[in-house]
Amino acid sequence: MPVRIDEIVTETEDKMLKTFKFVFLNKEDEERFQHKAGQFAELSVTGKGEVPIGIASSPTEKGYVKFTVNKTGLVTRYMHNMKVGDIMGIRGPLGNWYPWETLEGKNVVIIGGGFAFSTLRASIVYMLANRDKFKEIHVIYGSRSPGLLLYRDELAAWEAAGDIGMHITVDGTDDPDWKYNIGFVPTITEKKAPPADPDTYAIVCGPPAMIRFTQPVLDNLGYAHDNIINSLEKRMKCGIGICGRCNIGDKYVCKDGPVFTLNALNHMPGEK
Amino acid sequence: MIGYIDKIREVSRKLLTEEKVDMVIGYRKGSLPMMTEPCFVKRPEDVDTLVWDSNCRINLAAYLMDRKEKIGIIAKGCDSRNIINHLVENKIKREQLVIIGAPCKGMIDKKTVTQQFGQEIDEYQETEDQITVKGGGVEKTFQKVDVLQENCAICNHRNPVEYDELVGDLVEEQVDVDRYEDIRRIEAMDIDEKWNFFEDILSTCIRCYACRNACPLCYCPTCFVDESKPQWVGKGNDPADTRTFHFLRAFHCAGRCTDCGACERACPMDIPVRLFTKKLGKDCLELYGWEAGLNPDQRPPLDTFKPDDPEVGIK
Amino acid sequence: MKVIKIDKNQWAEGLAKLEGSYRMFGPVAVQGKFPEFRELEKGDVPNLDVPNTHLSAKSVVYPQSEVMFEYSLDEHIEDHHLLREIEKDYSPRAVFGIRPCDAAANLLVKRNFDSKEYRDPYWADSFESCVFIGHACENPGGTCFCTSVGFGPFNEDGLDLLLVNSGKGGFLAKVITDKGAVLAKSAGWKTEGDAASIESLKKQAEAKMSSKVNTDQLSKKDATALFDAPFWEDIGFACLNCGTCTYSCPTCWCFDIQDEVKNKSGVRMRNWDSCMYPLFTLEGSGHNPRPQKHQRVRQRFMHKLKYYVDKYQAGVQCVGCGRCVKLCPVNIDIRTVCEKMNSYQPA
Amino acid sequence: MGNLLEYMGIERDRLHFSWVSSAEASKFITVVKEVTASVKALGPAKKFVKDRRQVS
Repeated sequence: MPVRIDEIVTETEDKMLKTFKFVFLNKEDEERFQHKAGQFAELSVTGKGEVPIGIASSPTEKGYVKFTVNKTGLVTRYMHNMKVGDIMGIRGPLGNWYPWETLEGKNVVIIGGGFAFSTLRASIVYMLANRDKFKEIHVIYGSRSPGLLLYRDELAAWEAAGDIGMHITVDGTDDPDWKYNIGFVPTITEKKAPPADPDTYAIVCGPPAMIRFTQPVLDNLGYAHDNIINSLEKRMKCGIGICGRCNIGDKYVCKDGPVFTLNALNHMPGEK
Repeated sequence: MIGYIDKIREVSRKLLTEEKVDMVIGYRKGSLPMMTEPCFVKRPEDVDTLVWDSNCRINLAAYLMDRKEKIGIIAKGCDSRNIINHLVENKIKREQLVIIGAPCKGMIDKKTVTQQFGQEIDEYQETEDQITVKGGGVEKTFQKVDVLQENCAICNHRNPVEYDELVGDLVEEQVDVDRYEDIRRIEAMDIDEKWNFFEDILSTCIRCYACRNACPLCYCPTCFVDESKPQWVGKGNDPADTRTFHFLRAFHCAGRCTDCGACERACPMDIPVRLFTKKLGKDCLELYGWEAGLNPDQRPPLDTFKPDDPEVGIK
Repeated sequence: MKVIKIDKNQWAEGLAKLEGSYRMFGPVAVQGKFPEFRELEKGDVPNLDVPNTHLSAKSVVYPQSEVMFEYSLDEHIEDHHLLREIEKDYSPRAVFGIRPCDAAANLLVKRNFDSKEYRDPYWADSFESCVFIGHACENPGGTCFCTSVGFGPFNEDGLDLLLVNSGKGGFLAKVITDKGAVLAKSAGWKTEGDAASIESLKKQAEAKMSSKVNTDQLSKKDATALFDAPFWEDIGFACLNCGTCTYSCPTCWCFDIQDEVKNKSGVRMRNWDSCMYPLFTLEGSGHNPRPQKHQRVRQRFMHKLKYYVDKYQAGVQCVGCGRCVKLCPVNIDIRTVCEKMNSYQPA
Repeated sequence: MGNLLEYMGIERDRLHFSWVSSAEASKFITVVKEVTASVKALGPAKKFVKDRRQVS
């Protein structure tokens, strides 16, 4: 599906992350692109290739899609030099999504770190647009420093609106005006996460170290492994489960994932 | 050479029992006739799985890269030269190694034997100088010297260059071998003949990179063919890309290649890829008097500068 | 099912007749090179004397490099930077002399490329354009183990016609599908043959199979327990990650997607890839879930002998052609590994 | 490198090596003239040229 770059926002002070807002060239494509928060898509740059990126906009935001892209490989590096008005492609939506059918009517705590926050942003915007369908919502989001937080304006707005519990944190800062938490995500989770309950679900998405250390915290709090939802990352090419590289056991992360409950992951070979 | 195995097992058992090494790298019996499988042995009671015959072709130096354990390793001439390469290139430390030297009279080329036998081989036996194969009700005996791997037939470093133990008496080195007859034949061709010659031998290449992966020299964390920023070479099977790959791979082995034959052995399409590396071996010998893997204390010619280096083609 | 007798002359005449209406594929043996499976040039006849091609016949349906899209980067052209579909030739193909193992492999691969959820147009269109004229194996090789994995030297899965040598350059042909019948008709092959003699030759051939592997317990094993089994380091040690097994395998389907540009025009293509290579799973962050070679070896065997078994409940992803066994430079043998997996009891 | 290229069938004169110091302007000119002249004499390269791949 061909798209035009409509807006580019540099998100972080190290300029490694930019959010691209795309509009579809064809109206039919826009209607066909029906995604749910948690899914991803392949962004295509002719001459360079494709790259799988989580969709940062919520299905409730109409008329465009947003992706936050970290400058790493061949395609993303090129994208960082593209301009508003340039033409590229999107293939998707791909993969599964956070289990919204299950989450409705429940408490949700979102635990995110670093630049893995994009599909979580989609989720938050989606939940806010359907606020009455959910009970308590908490967001614990951390990065290394204030300048590396994504979507800072929106974070502030959500905090101000007050209908969700925002717990923003940084690993450390020398900014005297920093008014939020200081500490690693697992520590803040320990302090701020709501108590475990069959009706409380945690969505965890972030760098491997954060996930590794958050896990025991959630265990201590008593979260059942069916109530912990992870989103995984792999090298991907096809995005539809046929090129063979992103498997864990007999599951393909691109098609059967990227979202898995911890319980499901426990029953898969340890190749994350 | 046939009697090495008792000594190999004895030395290995001793090294493991006395905990001088954590593992011994050697060969075990293969599932097919005329094949062995490189393996490691960690317990003294397992040393009897080790075998030795004229099918121990694989260069065991390929299994040393970046290992942290203390290792006993069986080394023919070529293996020992590649071990020295690793030492020179800091891929392993000498203190980690106990080199169990195996003077070598050359390994048998399975492909040649199969071809000349013309049947599937079901059974294999060997004596000091002969091998006998059976299959399809037929039996045939070959003189080993007639069916050696080509690189073994022209080998001039059969004895391990460096060793701590020796499992047999040193063998006589071949002195009068003409190592570069085939290379000279190509050098004598005219420019288009050369081009077409390589076009033909590379035409069956499937770009599987088996030659690179099997090579004990190829240990770069990211090979140039896998780089994407920039991308040096296309990944399809276009002849221009294929040739670029072979050309550059060979060049990366210049002054390092010991002509162990790992690349050709691994090639599923039987492409004589050594024709590239041998040319560079010949040039290194002629220009710098250099043969790779003979001295752990000497830097290779392509990473040193000497004022009297020949300035070939530099204007 | 009908059996037709084709004598040497009818065979040659038939091939000549078919040349007009089919793209012809078959084994080709060039002196000094390995027999390969490829499209025949005009006037070439498929060489049915070769035991089996060196690499599998999968390239007929699934070429090693295949262009999927093209595009222009020239901003003066209206659809610049947009992918264009490419016209492909999916006119009927007659694939002669494919061995039963390679034909059966196509059906295994089909589960991946042509499922209820997704239909890969390149693979599926090309598969559907083929008429597979198989060639039964009278003398299976020592590394062949097709009978152990649910197939056999006279197996008919994935074939439209099965040729059996009947001596003097002639064949008995068993018509398996309508597609096969149509091809036989247009070749002018119609003399009725003796079905019973095929059966007896089949029994003889099966009796010659010397290699047997057990796969019966694989589906009952726990995948994570097998994954964590202690033997993988030992199995994977010798591996050079050369990838020969995956490239020669008729059932290995993994691919990579690449863009290539020359001047202002470019293509997006896919190429065979191999789980033996570290780059196969290396992520953008630098993290690699399978950095060690024994992990990659484990992946290959677990995929073929466990994950596939669990996913499709239709046996192992191996047709027993024995190519990987024969070609592996360090003699890693899928039969040995399979036995180990099949008999593994976690401590 | 030149040796190996020639060995593969690439014309020797397509690859030149020279040491030119930043102070040696006139040598630079001579070398460039030499290179362009010898490459022009060879004509366009026909080897190592990638054709648009065939579509299968």
